[in-house]
Amino acid sequence: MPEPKIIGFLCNWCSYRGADTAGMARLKYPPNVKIVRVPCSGRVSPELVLRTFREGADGVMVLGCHIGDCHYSTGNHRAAKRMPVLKKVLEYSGIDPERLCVNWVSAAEGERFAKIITDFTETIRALPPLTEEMTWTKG
Amino acid sequence: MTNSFPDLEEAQVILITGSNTTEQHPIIATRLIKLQDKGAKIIVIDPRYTQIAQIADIYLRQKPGTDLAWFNGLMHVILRDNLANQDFIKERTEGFEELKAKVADYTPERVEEITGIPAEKLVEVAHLYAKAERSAIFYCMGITQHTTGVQHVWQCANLAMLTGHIGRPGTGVNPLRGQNNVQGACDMGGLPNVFPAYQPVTKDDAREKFQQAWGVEKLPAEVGMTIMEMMHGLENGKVKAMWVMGENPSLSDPDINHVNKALQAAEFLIVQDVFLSETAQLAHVVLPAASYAEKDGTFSNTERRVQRVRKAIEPLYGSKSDMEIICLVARKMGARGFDFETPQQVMAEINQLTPSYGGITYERLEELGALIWPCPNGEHPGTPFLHKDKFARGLGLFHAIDHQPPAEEPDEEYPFILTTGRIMFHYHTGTMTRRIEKLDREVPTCVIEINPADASRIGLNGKNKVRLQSRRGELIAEAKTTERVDPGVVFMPFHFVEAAANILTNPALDPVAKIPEYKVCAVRVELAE
Amino acid sequence: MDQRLEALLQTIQKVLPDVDGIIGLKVNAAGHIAPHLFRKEAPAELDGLAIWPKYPTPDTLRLIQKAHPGAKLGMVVRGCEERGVVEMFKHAQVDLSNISLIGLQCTREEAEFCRCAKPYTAHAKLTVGEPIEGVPDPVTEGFLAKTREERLEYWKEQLVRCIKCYGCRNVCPQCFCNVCALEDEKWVGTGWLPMPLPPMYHLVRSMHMTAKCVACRECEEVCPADIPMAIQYRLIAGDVKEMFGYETGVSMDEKPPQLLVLAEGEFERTGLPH
Amino acid sequence: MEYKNVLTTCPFCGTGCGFFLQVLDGKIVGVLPDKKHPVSQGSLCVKGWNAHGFIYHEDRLKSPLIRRNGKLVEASWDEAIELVATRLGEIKAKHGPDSIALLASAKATNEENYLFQKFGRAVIGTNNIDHCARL
Repeated sequence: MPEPKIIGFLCNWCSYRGADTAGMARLKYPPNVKIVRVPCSGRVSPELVLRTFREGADGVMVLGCHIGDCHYSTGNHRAAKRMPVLKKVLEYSGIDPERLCVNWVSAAEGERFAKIITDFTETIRALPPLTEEMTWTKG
Repeated sequence: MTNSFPDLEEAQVILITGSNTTEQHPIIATRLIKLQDKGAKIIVIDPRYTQIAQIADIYLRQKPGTDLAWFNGLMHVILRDNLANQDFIKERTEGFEELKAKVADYTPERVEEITGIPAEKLVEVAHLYAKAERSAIFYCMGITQHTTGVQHVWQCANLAMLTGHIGRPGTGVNPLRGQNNVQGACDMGGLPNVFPAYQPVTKDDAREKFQQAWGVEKLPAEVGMTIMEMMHGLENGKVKAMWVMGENPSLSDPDINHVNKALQAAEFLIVQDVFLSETAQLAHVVLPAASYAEKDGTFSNTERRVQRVRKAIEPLYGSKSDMEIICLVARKMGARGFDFETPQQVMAEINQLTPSYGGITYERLEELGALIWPCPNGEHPGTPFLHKDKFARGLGLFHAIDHQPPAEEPDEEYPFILTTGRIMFHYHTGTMTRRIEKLDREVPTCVIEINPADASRIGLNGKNKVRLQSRRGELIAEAKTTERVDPGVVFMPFHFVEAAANILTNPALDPVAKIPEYKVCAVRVELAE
Repeated sequence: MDQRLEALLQTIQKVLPDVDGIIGLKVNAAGHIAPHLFRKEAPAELDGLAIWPKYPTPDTLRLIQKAHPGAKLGMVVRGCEERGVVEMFKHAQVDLSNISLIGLQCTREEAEFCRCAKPYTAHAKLTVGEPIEGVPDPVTEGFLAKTREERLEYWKEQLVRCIKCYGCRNVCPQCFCNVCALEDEKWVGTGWLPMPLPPMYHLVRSMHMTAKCVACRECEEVCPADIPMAIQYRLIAGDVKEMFGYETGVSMDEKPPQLLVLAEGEFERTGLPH
Repeated sequence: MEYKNVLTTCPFCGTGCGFFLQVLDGKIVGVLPDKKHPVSQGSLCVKGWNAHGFIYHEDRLKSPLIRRNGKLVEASWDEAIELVATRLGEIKAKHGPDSIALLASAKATNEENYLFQKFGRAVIGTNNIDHCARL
């Protein structure tokens, strides 16, 4: 089985720094996640998540500041409002909603970051590659 | 079409060949596809793995230009396995023994060699088609645009007659006509050999009838020129003037370098169109025509269903309907019989002179919505399917036909087969659809389809421009790699002037129908950069 | 004449003198039906008044109001059409201050055709026909019984037939954006059939129908391939109700769920980790 | 204020789908499928849905054009019709009817095609009439 491809959209102010913290503490976590730094988790549109799947990602992560800690005060509310609906859209389309991980990591939470990454990588590893599922049955 | 949509809902097996139905006749395609939900089986035989091929229950891919052989192969199997409808053959047909002798040589194995269709698949299709109670054939220009085009149509008829799949609901031989009113233009005598309703110009009584009705002393008795002959006529000086009503031969005809030379040689070229088409740009006089939304009239669809076109708005920008323009010119030339004010009045004259349209009046269309010809009189309900108890000629005639190669085959110099066609988002030469933003954005320019194996062989990796050359000319276009076409085959649409497929195509014609061989010509494909 | 049609005609005749026109459906001699603006200048046109099949008339209102913002209009609405104009009103697409809604209650047969949960109007002051209860939606229920894998398979079988006519988008009264994400190549590829998987067109459209779809099912009706996309819209509408307490078309005053800010208690209902 | 729907037949392929042109105050504003249509049954393809999209295009021909000194220039209808009639008459007289050819149209109506072939046969006196049925 090929290694799963995971794209993580990390907000600049909390999650991305949380990743740094994890790195500085030399915490071990799987290397599958390719990180894309975004200004805010609210910046990540459902279309962008879907496009990421289309481009071949097996899993997509959207990590932001904890609710209440957003650098822009309510930027992450936007993620908290849209992403759960997107998970439902995936579910009703027959795409495992577990392929989309939405979570919150502060700059100090290196361990939490490592755990989220590790758990999500395991979750995705247990699923078949998405590109395999995304082929027409007919023909 | 021998049949019409409502009765075709009863088909159990649908054999589609030479038709990219979902892209060319999308609404027919979806109607057929939905029949799968009722248990119908769809078979597609096509050199391209199109959407409908993907949806089909069985898909067979033949090499372009080998259709006569697989038809013979199907009939070979049907006879070999005693699946023919002997009663139908006895009662309704003639020429069976010749056919039987001919197809005896076409074993599935031999057909596989010629066409590339696996022998066992051919057998499966033969059984499926023949054993069903109601099987219908659909075809389009994928089998007619060949030098053997007419013979392909005969083969469809052979197959249908051999199994008795004709003259009943849910069966028949159903050509899908490409343009919105190509059926009507033929019905109305827009052909060099016939008056309306296919009454031959060579027949004295037909001519006398029209002479009398039109109040002219003598109508010409010789068959006129086809498009291709007109083009040759322009070049050699036999034809001096040409009047083009809403067509664009500059892009739609084969070998257009040659066509454009011919059009430029015209002493007087009149073009009437909605836009300044490629052909109009060569004209001496351009007449602005009203669009379909600005006039009344009727179109006849592929089922022979005559339906109303209704004027939604007055002609825009000072344009005039084609009807008004023709009448103005005719009257200016001193002709009588062109004093029409409405298309309804023209239809009344058509009713008198066109037996199949005899009962298709505006009053009835208003009330019934549509009528399917033949509809000879005001009480006739129309004819949803043809050949019920007998064929037009009496007995159906089998044609025994051998496989023949296309006029131009790939060789060392031109190693690829080019096959041309249409795409979903554009219509004919794109005069209208390329000006519709929502269609243009889908496919703004010509994209050639090439198999990945060929693409890497010519070094297309990452690049996308190719140069196509044939014996007639060359062009550069974007390419897309896809398994949709076999290695050795490239496909391109003909809608686009900037990469006009018909620069390349072979003007070789079917000897009977004079249809050019758009579906097969030999080309060279190279990297353009 | 059908009793309901007769009653509708009488109501329209009552309203017509006080308005500039009434949006309803009109039938021609051969039985073809389309939306129409009935006006007092042409009373004979009411001979062609029709009620079925329904059409996306909320969009007709939008078109007419765009050209005639001040016009005083009447409009025949079924339950779904009423919900439609209410939603459009909230998105500033129509102005309801000058509109007299004439509610037309659906019959059981019509409701079953639409698998409709609310085949009745709630706002129209004038109504015609007896309101009936909603009917079950066996298609959606059947879908819900499927496993994840079966759902994927189901949509593949359905969506391979999609011919990208944009009919579901075009016919939808709630699709009024000036710039449509479905026509943005960043999200939905162009020019190829069948559209490649994942089905971006349909995924994006499902997402965009959130808190907008009023379950009129026009999208399914115009679909040449009979793809039952309303299954998804309907299920998502249920989730939105649960998570954000919002139901389309119910109340004129209730704002659509704020996209930007979580309201009190919402975060807990999204099911997201804390 | 006038809003109506005019039922017509799609001009973009031989299927013959039915749709309504939505006309608001004398201007076409959209297409609606005809749910009772025997062929299209309330559906359309992408071309049908956009069949109104070219009608008001700025490229529409706005006047007859006549070639003068090698260039197409605007002319009146009277001039254009006069020129067509005169030149066709001259060419017929000088070179005979079969020196004139007519291309009818698979996009035009039955009535127009009927009149066009009638014109060719009865007025010009030639059977040189064809159209792109095969293309």
